[in-house]
Amino acid sequence: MLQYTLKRILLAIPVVFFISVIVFYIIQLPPGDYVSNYAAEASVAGEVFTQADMDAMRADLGLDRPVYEQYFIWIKDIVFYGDFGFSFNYNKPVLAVIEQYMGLTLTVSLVTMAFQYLVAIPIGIYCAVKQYSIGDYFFSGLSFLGMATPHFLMAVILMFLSYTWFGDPLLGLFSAEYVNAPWSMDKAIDLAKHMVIPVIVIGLSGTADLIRVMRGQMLDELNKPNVVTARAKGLSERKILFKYPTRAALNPIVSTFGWSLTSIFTGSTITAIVLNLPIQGPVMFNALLGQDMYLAGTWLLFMALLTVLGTLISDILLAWLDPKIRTEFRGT
Amino acid sequence: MRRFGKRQAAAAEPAMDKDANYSSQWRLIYVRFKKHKLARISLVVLALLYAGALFAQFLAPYGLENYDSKYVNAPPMKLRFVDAEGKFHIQPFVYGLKSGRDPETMRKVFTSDTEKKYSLQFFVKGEKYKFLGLVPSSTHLIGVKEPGRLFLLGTDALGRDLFSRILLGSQVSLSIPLVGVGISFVLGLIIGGASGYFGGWLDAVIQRVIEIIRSFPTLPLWMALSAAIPPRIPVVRMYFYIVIIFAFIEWTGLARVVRGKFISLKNEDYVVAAKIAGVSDTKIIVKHLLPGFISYLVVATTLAIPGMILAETAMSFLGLGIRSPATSWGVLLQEAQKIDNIALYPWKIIPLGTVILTVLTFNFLGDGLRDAADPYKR
Amino acid sequence: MTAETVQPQQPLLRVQDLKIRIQMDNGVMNAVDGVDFEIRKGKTLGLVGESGCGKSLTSRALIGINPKECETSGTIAYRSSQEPEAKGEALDLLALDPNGRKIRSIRGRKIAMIFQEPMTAFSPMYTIGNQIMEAILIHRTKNKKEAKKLALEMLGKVGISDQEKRFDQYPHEFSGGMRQRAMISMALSCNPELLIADEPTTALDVTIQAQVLELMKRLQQEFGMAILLVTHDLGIIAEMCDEVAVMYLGKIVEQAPMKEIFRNPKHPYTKGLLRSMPRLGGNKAKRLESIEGSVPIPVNMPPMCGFYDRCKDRIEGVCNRQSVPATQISDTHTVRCFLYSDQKGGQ
Amino acid sequence: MRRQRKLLIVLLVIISIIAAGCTNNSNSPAPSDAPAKPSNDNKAVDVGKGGGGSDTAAAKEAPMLAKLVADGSLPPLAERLPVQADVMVEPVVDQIGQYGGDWTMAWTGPGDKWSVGQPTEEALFRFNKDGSGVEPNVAKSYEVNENSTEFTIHLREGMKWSDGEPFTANDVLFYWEHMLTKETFGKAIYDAYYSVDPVTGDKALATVTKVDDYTFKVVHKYPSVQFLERVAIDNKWFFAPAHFHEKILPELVGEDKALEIAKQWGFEDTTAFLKETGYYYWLYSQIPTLRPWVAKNDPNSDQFIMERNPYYWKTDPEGNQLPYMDRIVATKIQDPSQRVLGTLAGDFNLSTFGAQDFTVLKENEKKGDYRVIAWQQPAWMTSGIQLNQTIDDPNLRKLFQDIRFREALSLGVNRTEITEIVTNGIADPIQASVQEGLVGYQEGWADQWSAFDPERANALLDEIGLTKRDKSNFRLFPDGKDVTLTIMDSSEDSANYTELLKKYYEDMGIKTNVKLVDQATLQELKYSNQVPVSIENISVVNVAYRPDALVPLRVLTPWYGQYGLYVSSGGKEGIKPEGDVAKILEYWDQIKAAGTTEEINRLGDEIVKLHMKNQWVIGYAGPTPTLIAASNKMGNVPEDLIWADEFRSLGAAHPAQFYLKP
Repeated sequence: MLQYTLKRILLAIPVVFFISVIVFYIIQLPPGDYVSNYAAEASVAGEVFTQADMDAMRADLGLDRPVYEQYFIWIKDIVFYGDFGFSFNYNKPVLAVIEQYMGLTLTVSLVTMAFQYLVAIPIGIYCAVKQYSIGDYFFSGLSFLGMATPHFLMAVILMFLSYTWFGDPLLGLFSAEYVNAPWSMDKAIDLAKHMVIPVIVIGLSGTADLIRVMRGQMLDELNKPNVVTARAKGLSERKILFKYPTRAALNPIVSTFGWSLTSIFTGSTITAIVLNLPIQGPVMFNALLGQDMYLAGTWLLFMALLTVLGTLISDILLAWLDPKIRTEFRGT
Repeated sequence: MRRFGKRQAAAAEPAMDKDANYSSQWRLIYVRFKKHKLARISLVVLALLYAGALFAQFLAPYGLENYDSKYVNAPPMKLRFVDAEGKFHIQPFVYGLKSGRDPETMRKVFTSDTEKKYSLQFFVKGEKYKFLGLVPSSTHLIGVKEPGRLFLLGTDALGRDLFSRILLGSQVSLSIPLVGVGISFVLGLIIGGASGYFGGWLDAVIQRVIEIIRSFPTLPLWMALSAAIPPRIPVVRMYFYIVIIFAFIEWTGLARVVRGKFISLKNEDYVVAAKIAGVSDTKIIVKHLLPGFISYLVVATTLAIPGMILAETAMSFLGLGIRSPATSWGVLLQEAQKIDNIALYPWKIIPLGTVILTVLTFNFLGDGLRDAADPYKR
Repeated sequence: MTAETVQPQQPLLRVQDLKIRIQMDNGVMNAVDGVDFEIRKGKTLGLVGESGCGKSLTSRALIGINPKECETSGTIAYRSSQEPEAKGEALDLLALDPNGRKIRSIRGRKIAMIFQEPMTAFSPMYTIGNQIMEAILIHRTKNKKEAKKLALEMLGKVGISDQEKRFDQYPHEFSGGMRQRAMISMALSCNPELLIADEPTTALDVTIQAQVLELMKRLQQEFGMAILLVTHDLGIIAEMCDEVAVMYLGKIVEQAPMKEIFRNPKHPYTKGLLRSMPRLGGNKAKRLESIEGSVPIPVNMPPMCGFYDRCKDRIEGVCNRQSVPATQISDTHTVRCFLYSDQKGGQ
Repeated sequence: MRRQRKLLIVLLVIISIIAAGCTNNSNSPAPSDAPAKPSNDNKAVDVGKGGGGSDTAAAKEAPMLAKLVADGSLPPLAERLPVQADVMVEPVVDQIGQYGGDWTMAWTGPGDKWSVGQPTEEALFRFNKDGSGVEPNVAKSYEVNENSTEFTIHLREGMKWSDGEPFTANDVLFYWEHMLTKETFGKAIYDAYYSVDPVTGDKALATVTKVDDYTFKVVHKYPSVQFLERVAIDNKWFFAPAHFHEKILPELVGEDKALEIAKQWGFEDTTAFLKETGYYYWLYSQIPTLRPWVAKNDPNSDQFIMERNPYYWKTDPEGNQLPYMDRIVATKIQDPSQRVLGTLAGDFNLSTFGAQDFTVLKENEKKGDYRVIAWQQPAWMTSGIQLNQTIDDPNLRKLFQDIRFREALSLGVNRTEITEIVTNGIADPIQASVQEGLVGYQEGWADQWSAFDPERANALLDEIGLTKRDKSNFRLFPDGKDVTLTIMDSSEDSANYTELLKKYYEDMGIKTNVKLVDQATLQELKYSNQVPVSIENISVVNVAYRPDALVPLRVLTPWYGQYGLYVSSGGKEGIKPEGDVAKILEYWDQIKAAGTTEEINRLGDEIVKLHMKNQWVIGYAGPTPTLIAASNKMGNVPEDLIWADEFRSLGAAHPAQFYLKP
């Protein structure tokens, strides 16, 4: 197992390198760069920006060099100094920007994720055990509805309903008076209140998927002879349910957990834009739009790394969870 | 004399013993599927939706460029049978619209003009179009006589009939996800299968490729694409591009599942036996391995279709993809999501209903297929 | 052991008028339609029949593990010779809550079951040891160490060597025969009074089949348990059983001691079955016969003999007009056929 | 000097403590007024609507500052304000306000710097209410000699930076010598500081000299009649806190040290650092300013906070130190609809909107407890097009330069429909033109080619020679090539408009594409002369103040394309202007050297007339107002101003005197 893990990590290195090249290439793809973007914004605001100004700015930022040179400088700094570059937009080192949004991003993602798993797995089991019951139809219908509504629209509608019903659209993650306030009970409650819409919007769709998979897997497993065997042994239905079908049905769900690692950070971007959540997704989206290339690049690279890592975790989980694959390693 | 017919018997057979009948798996699936009421209804709804898309130009009273500043943001009209004087009419009719503006808020206000009645008519001559893209025609299924207008679901900010736009938009929104899913299904099956079945270096390479593709950031790719695509590209082709890209990323998930299943199934005795018996690899895969997890694939692919419909709406939200006057449901939803539309002209959210309906029916269909394909179903 | 002497005539299990009905879209299927039989302590009853005749459903109904779609009626009187049930009246297993504590204390403990597919009957997720221990932990001891000891012992008894290593292996690491041995050890781990073996050897090849049957016989003697052997294979019946019940389309068409069945079959179906069975030393020139046609599905069946369509000796106007009553041919031999019935002229 | 100050502070603290002990009211700032000159508004007693406390004198300064004074961490008000005679009295719009409260607004982050920058801006000279001229602001007064070459500017004695350091002529000189002329913050020396020889066209940089601590002099070589107006536009803040910048400028502290400081601030290099600190200084809490509110936290936070400047140098007519409101709280938003929703919900108490949000704002006015105020814009239009006169394609260029083509495009569009759909019926269906009341207004211009006459439009197109048609019935050039108009746009918001345009143009047989690109790309495309048709607006108060939109001076405005590059590169690049465009440039040269305001206005009028004649910019809908949604609690918000960048947009309302009713 250890050897396998090590081998996989070694294999991942060229992948990450390759991805970093592609990432950098992609960022460069759209015409224009940060400077032209900056100039455009400035001129909208009524400032005057001349070609000379732009050239000077490019030279300062090193954007006048060939792309490959920019890439190598970037990579060199990452590898040797752990320096991921500088965000033009924030006037801060890239890492500082990422750090600024990390806390709330994790909060939002983990809460919605926990919501998804905690809600979806029991419901999936329930729907499979009580297949075609009213409950099955109800939950399936609800989860489908959540999945079928585009996030951005659902977010806007919920926001508007919240406004018409409660007079507060619950924008952002905190009410204005708590944004810069130190943590307190009231602030936490305020956060919880503001989490309702994101959790519903982001959580519901993910839940739908999970319920589907869980239900399908459970149905497969419930009909397997080992359930009958267990029953013949005198096990209680509850124990059978959790020990045999549930355990087996969780396999694909647990093993795909690694895949959702990146979606922790990017999955909710569109919703976050609509709901004005101060989390990573929108920041990165703007970095991409504004050609804040080191920020965008680092972010993408980070995501790529997470994907690779997630795949690795998934594979290890898969191997670890499935005795067949696990013993294959033991055997060789 | 009443006899127990063989046809009925076929339906009941699997309920008895598992080893009963193996020869007609697909027939069994068909029979079981027929029993799934929701799936059957979904299939009918989907058939209607697709028929609607196919004949959209004929069914829609107006075209996509039927702007009218007089009827901007008009609410849905009521089809009436009883007029203002209480008289009943066999033929449904609509009243003419009088429009004005609220002097305070500048909001367009519409009132029914009970003086003017326009009966709903069938096979009305209207805007020219090409039936099924081939036959030029100007007949529309329903309509009212000029200068009357028929806005069953209201109008948008440019005074276009929303009902017509939904119908015409379905052509894009319904057709192309099929292509995307088809591509990803085939790719995922072939590549994932090969990876899992043959293993070794091929597996290693494919896994790496999948990893790279999965790590590929979609958002900037879309953005780069939209910047790189020339302006006068036919909208549908543009959408095709994006769907292909989408499928290109989507297949990897499927491939991984297929691979995993292959790995765990390929050492099953019956597979090994077949191998030793000299059965070709393709045949082993098709005959022995695929049936082992077909239900999962069916669920995954039917779930992927609505996923793509939704992806299209998300792209429209980000300002990528189809652009008005060409219309897709994504375009309509993107227009609807502006806060003033939700606050002032809520009927613009109606396309959401069709999106939900389609996604739901696809899901129910997939569900029915899954249950039908399940070899252990009692 | 003492119970036998006290009440020699009381069977361990008496099944009366067992009916299993399944609601189908196109009607009600009488999968099991009024089955009666008895299993006596320490003896082996063979339940033989074609696929789909309801023998598996019947066997599973005994411990109430059929899916809930199966409406079951009748009585299954269970008279245990072991504590705590020994003293009381016979227990109607069918009357018990199928998920209740009572029936669960009987399942696995008093009545154990082994299945046809040893591969899928074990969960691939857990080690063999874990799954064997499970029953022991429920019924015999709460002590894991002790349970493991018992399980290892059991594995040894079914002829699995290197038990310690095998104990921690997963089902997929076992061969088919091994798995069935493990399955048997699992079933016998709680020393049951009755072992239901549902096609225990069908999935195995012939030599292993013989080994497994041998094992079962040996263990039967060792533990003194009764066996309900469900099979379609008359060869196994001949080897294992004391008594035989032939099932066809949800009904027992003939029931008799094993030798009687083989020597003196009455029902046309039984005869057909026997003719289709290869025999050592039989006439090689003579082709094996088969029964024409296939088993119909008992959905919305009118009252008639289920074998009517396939029967060579059918009596038009009799066999297809009414349901067939059982006819007692001798003390131990019953058959359900108008050929032997007094009522045939009744119509 | 420093020791003396310290002593003084200690003394003051002691006095205030004693005073506090004497009065019952512990937070009474009364003693802070006590040592002040007795002449300082004794009439303040009648500040009826003031803090409402028992102590009327408390109304002179905000309670939050009074508290600081009371506990000694802040000098008393009189020491913070300039000397009595030099305090600037800001008239209030409606009534004397009350202290306290936050101005809550939405912004999109530091990129949106101007939305907090303009309302808090304090210029040396600012435009008066109707925009007809400038008035002293940071400056107390000025004198100018007869031929407009020498400007003597007086500052306010005792005026202080927000950190309490005195503001003097040194700060102006420092800015001039070390920052502006050295171009430390990345801007070239502004045009305002150059004077032009009317004969030779020679350009000369002004000299700036200090007269005394509160007076400095700007001397031009040639007359510069509009110097003050130009400064009010080009270089609003002609000063910088010397005591702060001394510590960070590389030329004073050394390159290495400067870089080190930049890194401390989180910057990668000194260039970006100096630009941000020298130009966008109001975003940084470390930098002292003269503004009513100063930054308190990191502008990248989810909520950017500016807090009152305790040393602000303006009072209301009753002597209460401004600003009334304690803080500006700018919440970061990511989508424009959040501004609308937030306003409806009362989260934001004063925000600005485009006319497109009129109906939704107006409908919820009561529920949201706010009012919608409309300020006119000096724009030529809301929806129109600009045809690039120098586009690369020779066929197109010829076409665009043909006045008949422009007339055809103007006649072929139904303006009533455009105004109804695009501007919700708010705008008038008129031609792009200067509004009545602004410099350059031309009678009848608004109606030029404004009727919807597709017949005449088609006739004109035929007359030009676009008679050939392709398979889809689109017009072709005589040489058989496609006539395709490509409209470049960077905003999703105008999708409806461009969609309609496409329809009208294609109805005339002119194939039209709409290409949506992001802002950055559009900017790039402008520089590379690849924007054939743009829908950019033109908004000019007075061509003489800010000529770029109407006079091709640089690459900026789409209609003149590469002509601008020609001028800005001194003829090295771009395309030489000819005909009327060349004439415009001539007029502009004359304006720069003009000796009187009348002369300048006359020449400006000539430039506008050429625009009217040529209609390079075609408008389909008249201008719409900018909307201000102000909470009903927000007082003193003027209702009749002009929304123009030149007048600093919302800044023209003097937000320091906005106040919140309790």
